[in-house]
Amino acid sequence: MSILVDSSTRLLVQGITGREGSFHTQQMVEYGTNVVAGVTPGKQGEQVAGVPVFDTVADAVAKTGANAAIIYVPARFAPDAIYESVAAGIPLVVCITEGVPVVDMVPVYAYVKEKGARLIGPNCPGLITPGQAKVGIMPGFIHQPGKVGLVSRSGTLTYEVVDALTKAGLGQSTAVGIGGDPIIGSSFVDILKLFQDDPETEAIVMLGEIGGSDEEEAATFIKKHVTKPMAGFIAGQTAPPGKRMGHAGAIISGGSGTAADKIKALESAGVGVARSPSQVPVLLKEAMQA
Amino acid sequence: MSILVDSSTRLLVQGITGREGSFHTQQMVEYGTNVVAGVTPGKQGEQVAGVPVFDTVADAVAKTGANAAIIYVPARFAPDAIYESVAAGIPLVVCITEGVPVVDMVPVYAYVKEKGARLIGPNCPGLITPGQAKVGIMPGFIHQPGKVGLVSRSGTLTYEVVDALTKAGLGQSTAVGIGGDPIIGSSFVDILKLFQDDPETEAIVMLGEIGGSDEEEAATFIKKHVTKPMAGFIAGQTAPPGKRMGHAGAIISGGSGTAADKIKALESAGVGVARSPSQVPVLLKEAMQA
Amino acid sequence: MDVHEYQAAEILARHGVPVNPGQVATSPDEAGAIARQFGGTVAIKAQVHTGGRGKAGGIKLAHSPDEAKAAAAQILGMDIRGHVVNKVLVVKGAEIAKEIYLGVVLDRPARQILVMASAEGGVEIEQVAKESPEKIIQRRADPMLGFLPYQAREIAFALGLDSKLVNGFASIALKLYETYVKEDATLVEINPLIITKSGEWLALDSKMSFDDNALFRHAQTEEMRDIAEENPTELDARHSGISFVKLDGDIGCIVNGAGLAMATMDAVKLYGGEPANFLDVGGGAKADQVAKAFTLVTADPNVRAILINIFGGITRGDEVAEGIKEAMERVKLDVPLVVRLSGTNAEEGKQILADAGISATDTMDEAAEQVVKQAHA
Amino acid sequence: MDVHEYQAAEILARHGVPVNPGQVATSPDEAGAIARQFGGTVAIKAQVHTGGRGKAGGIKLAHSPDEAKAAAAQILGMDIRGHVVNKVLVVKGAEIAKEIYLGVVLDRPARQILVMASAEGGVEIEQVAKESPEKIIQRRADPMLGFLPYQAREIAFALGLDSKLVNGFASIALKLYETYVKEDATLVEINPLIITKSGEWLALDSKMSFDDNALFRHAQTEEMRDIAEENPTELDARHSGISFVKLDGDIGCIVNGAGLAMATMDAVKLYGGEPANFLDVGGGAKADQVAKAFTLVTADPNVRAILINIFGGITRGDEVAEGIKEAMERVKLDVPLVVRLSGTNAEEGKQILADAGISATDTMDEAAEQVVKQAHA
Repeated sequence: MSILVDSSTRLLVQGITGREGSFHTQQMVEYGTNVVAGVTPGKQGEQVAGVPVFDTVADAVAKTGANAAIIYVPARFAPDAIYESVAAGIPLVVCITEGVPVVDMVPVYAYVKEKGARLIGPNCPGLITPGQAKVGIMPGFIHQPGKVGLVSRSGTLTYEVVDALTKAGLGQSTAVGIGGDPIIGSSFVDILKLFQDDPETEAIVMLGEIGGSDEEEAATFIKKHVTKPMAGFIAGQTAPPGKRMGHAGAIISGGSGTAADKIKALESAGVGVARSPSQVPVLLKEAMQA
Repeated sequence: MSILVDSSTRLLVQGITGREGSFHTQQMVEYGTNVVAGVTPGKQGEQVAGVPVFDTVADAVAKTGANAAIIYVPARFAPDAIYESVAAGIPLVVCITEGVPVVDMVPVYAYVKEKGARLIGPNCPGLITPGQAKVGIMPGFIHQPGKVGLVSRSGTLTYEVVDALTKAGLGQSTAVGIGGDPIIGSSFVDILKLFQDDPETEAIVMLGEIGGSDEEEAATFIKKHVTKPMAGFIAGQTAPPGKRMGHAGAIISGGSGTAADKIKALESAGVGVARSPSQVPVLLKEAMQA
Repeated sequence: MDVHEYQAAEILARHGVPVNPGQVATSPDEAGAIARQFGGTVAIKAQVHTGGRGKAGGIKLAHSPDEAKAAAAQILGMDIRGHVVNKVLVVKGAEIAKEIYLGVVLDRPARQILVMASAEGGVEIEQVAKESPEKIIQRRADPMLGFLPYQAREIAFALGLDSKLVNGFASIALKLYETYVKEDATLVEINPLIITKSGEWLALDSKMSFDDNALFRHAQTEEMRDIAEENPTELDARHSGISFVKLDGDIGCIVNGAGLAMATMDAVKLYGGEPANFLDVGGGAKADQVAKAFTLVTADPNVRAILINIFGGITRGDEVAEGIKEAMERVKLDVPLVVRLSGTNAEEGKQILADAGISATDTMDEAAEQVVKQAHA
Repeated sequence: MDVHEYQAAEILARHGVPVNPGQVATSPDEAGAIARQFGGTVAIKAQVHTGGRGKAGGIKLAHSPDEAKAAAAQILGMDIRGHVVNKVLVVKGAEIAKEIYLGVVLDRPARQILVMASAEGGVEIEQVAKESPEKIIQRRADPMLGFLPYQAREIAFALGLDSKLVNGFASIALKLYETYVKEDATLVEINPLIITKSGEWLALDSKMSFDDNALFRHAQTEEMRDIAEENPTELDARHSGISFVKLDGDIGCIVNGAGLAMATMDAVKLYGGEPANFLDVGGGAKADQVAKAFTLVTADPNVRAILINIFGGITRGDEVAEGIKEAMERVKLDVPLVVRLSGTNAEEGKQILADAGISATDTMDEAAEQVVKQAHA
């Protein structure tokens, strides 16, 4: 098993005819993801990587039964794309787009929640259930089916750790990049819940970074509810306060959101926090044997 | 029994120090309603008819346990007053105020619904459970405790019919004025549901008027769900199309919303529709004996 | 409150909707001059607060300034469904490739705002709704988020618009919704919204009504009020806080409460009469209000008898009776008056009226029956 | 993006918030002239994008034009936490009866916008938050409806404001929230918001930051950007789509991806070095980007070695290696370079680098260890 996506996922790609959208559709199809529809207004009737293109999400859903959407449209159109997919009844929406204004995300977040849908991202690499479905932009080949659930705010750092896990013989149930923005649809806690409840996930890796307090909230949740072995890493121990480190959400402000605080919180929840990404598999194996 | 209000109602009055608010607070207290608090920003510490005044609804609720609110503030402040009471957790809000812009009511209606609260009005006379609680501006003395539930879009027309019922020996369980605006918090259907489910309500009177299609929807509901004897009246058989008859919602537009259509709908649902208000008790008695 | 077509166009333009250039004329010469300035074909359109102008001959094409002048001369002063034409709008002719209907209204049952469109533009939407409802595409705006771009595109695609036209249409639909909400309208309608032969979107004719309850925050709209289009008695009534609607019958009605006022009209009809008006005096029914109501009702020369129907609630019957008595001293009535007084202190009130020589009944039915008899006596 | 106090005041005034009249001066003479024009006491305030101006001597009162001139002379050119003062704001003195803190920020855990206030105005809010959090009153705006009037009043009453001052405060709080949302701010703050001795509300000092991701729809804000306040390398980087932050160490870092870039800095530190910068080259890592990154990193004279850390995902390792090779031909490096290449086609990439005489490691740890050694060799 796995969480959120698997071989039953019927994926719809918003912005499928764009540069990013068409490239990654090709990649996802090659990985074996069941991409059933694409949407670009005005391009109905075209095909991308063999996937039929529709003008509207509602129409695409009606004709293909899509049950997940991934968004590659430019930032200024991303909120509308999220509304469109959620309104069309799609329960899982993954927004890859970087640079969505925060003020736009406030009502988007509330709307998605009210409708009972789930949003991953924005500004995220997506998620993958190795061997079943890649719904994102990560390099598929580094992943291996297995029992480790991974959740991360980052992109390439995730690949780094996935690669290390795979090389250490630790395959993944699902790897989820939740995104690096101040407001994201799913938090660490949201995904940890799913991993804790997924019978096939036996251990969990969590990769955090500076900014906000999602890691601290995760620590509180882990203390109470997570019984599976865990290991973690927090990026940005050397980041200065008040400076945005690439991700819109990676900033230490008013003295809060430091890596030290987050590491402390996770450790006090019993999670081993690696000093370097390469250490993560080592710590995880220790936790699994404990 | 009764619906919505009774002797356990702990009423809060918004706009209690205003002309309307203070007058009707006095009237409600005299009727025996348990008015526990009033709110007028900046008047905390004052008293109206022995009722303590607070600056905010949240504070008033915390200190008095109010579980219903009635609003007498001017139209431009009424939406904010509704939000304030609903946000403070009050489950029943009655808005007497006339003249609230419709565009403001669209999000108000959605908000109230989302929070699971109930709004009566705006532009309504309120509601009364005779002998227990008067939450509105109707003359209390014409009412008599009994078994007839009454629901109406109008004010004085309701009093006319209540008076006729009382004189005919038909007391009322609860009489609800839902209001004459195009968007009101509770429809005929909402109140009919409650009467149908109220064991102490044995018969129901419904007073409609031209405009909108609430009466038609009520007829559909009655056909399916109402088993109790009913009688009704529809005002505005002689009203011309395209003209607003006093109430903001009382207008026949584009050929729809006529009294004839509404009478036809109710009659096809088996509801006897009186030709004049005085006939209502007669028809109701007939229905009750059938 | 309604506004004229040219005013609706002004408001649309303010919200960024492309409208057909036009100017208002109040004389044939002026119309001719505007036509000369525009050059080519123009349309001369009667500006009145009613529909059906086309059928009534209130819209004419003119191919020269002289034709424009002649057309304006014909239209100005015309009576269309009881509305006298004081102004015409002269607009540039447009080369129409396609006509669309686009409107925003309140969907009362849903308690939401509805955007609707039809590829059958240029005809009355009620007719399309009746004959081929499937040709009307509609989307409800989210009560919190409003009308969203994807919804506007959904309408465009459902209309079968060419993909090159979709974004232009969506942009206009979003602006029309914004106009509705920002201006507190009860109706905004572009009919037809056209695509010209050169592929541009243009609002050729538009219609707007506004929420009277929201005019307090729209001084600019309030200034657009055309007094000439309003019934002077209704206007006068509004200024006194009285709801008044002129009708065609001969029995004047003075009632407290809108619902009861309608029911009273219905009772008059039931007993064989025809109401001359709807009138809700509002709460108090004090002498000033009653006197004003007498003035309003008797301004209509058709009125042959007056029915006052008051249900005393918070207002006491004795106060109401005193008010009627005093009002009758101020306004001399030369038609019979029937009063029905019920509710709080009705008996005391009836005694006061009896002492003043005014008879009063107990029930609405009695009163309606009596007033019809007296009117036709 | 940050703006100066005087610009924040301009924006507030545009949204209807009463601000203290002030003008900007870039010379002591100008400051003196403004002081003369205002008359009475003025404050001379350094305009720099950093806090702690008061403590650093960047704010002075002046009771005459001459004093103002002297104060400006002292402040202009001053270095406050690394920021050189090029402008001063001259504002009229205000008679303060009461000082309030009022701010709007994003409440990240709640995913909502938060309005907060404290009766302890004039001091840093972080300090109040730490020492007496109960003195901070806060209300979250509804994500759909926004910040509502009743919430603004709740804050006013909780601050213990006199009832006569409540509506004025509420109106300012609502406008401040509106400013945050309409201008896509990440922070708007008035500190202090004062009540003058004559009972008027006045924003005496204000601070604003904006969401870089939303600047595309705020040309007016973008124009307020003060290039003098920005690190020229960071600015240069941004124009090339590279995220760059200058740090104090001596090991230049070039990485793809923000999270990995931070982790790389951490690894450098772990092996005893100090990163000279944060740098995310973004997706491609083509020759142009790498060359640009070299230029950015070597602009810092402290840099003694460079670490390139690339995890090849969609981008293939061989492409990256070609990019590095080509970049090195274009930009001559006079510091040692350590490359770590992993992921897609890493082996092919390493071969290309080896052929070009550039050694590459397999792991981040190895690379970090090596680069620290080479820097300190």
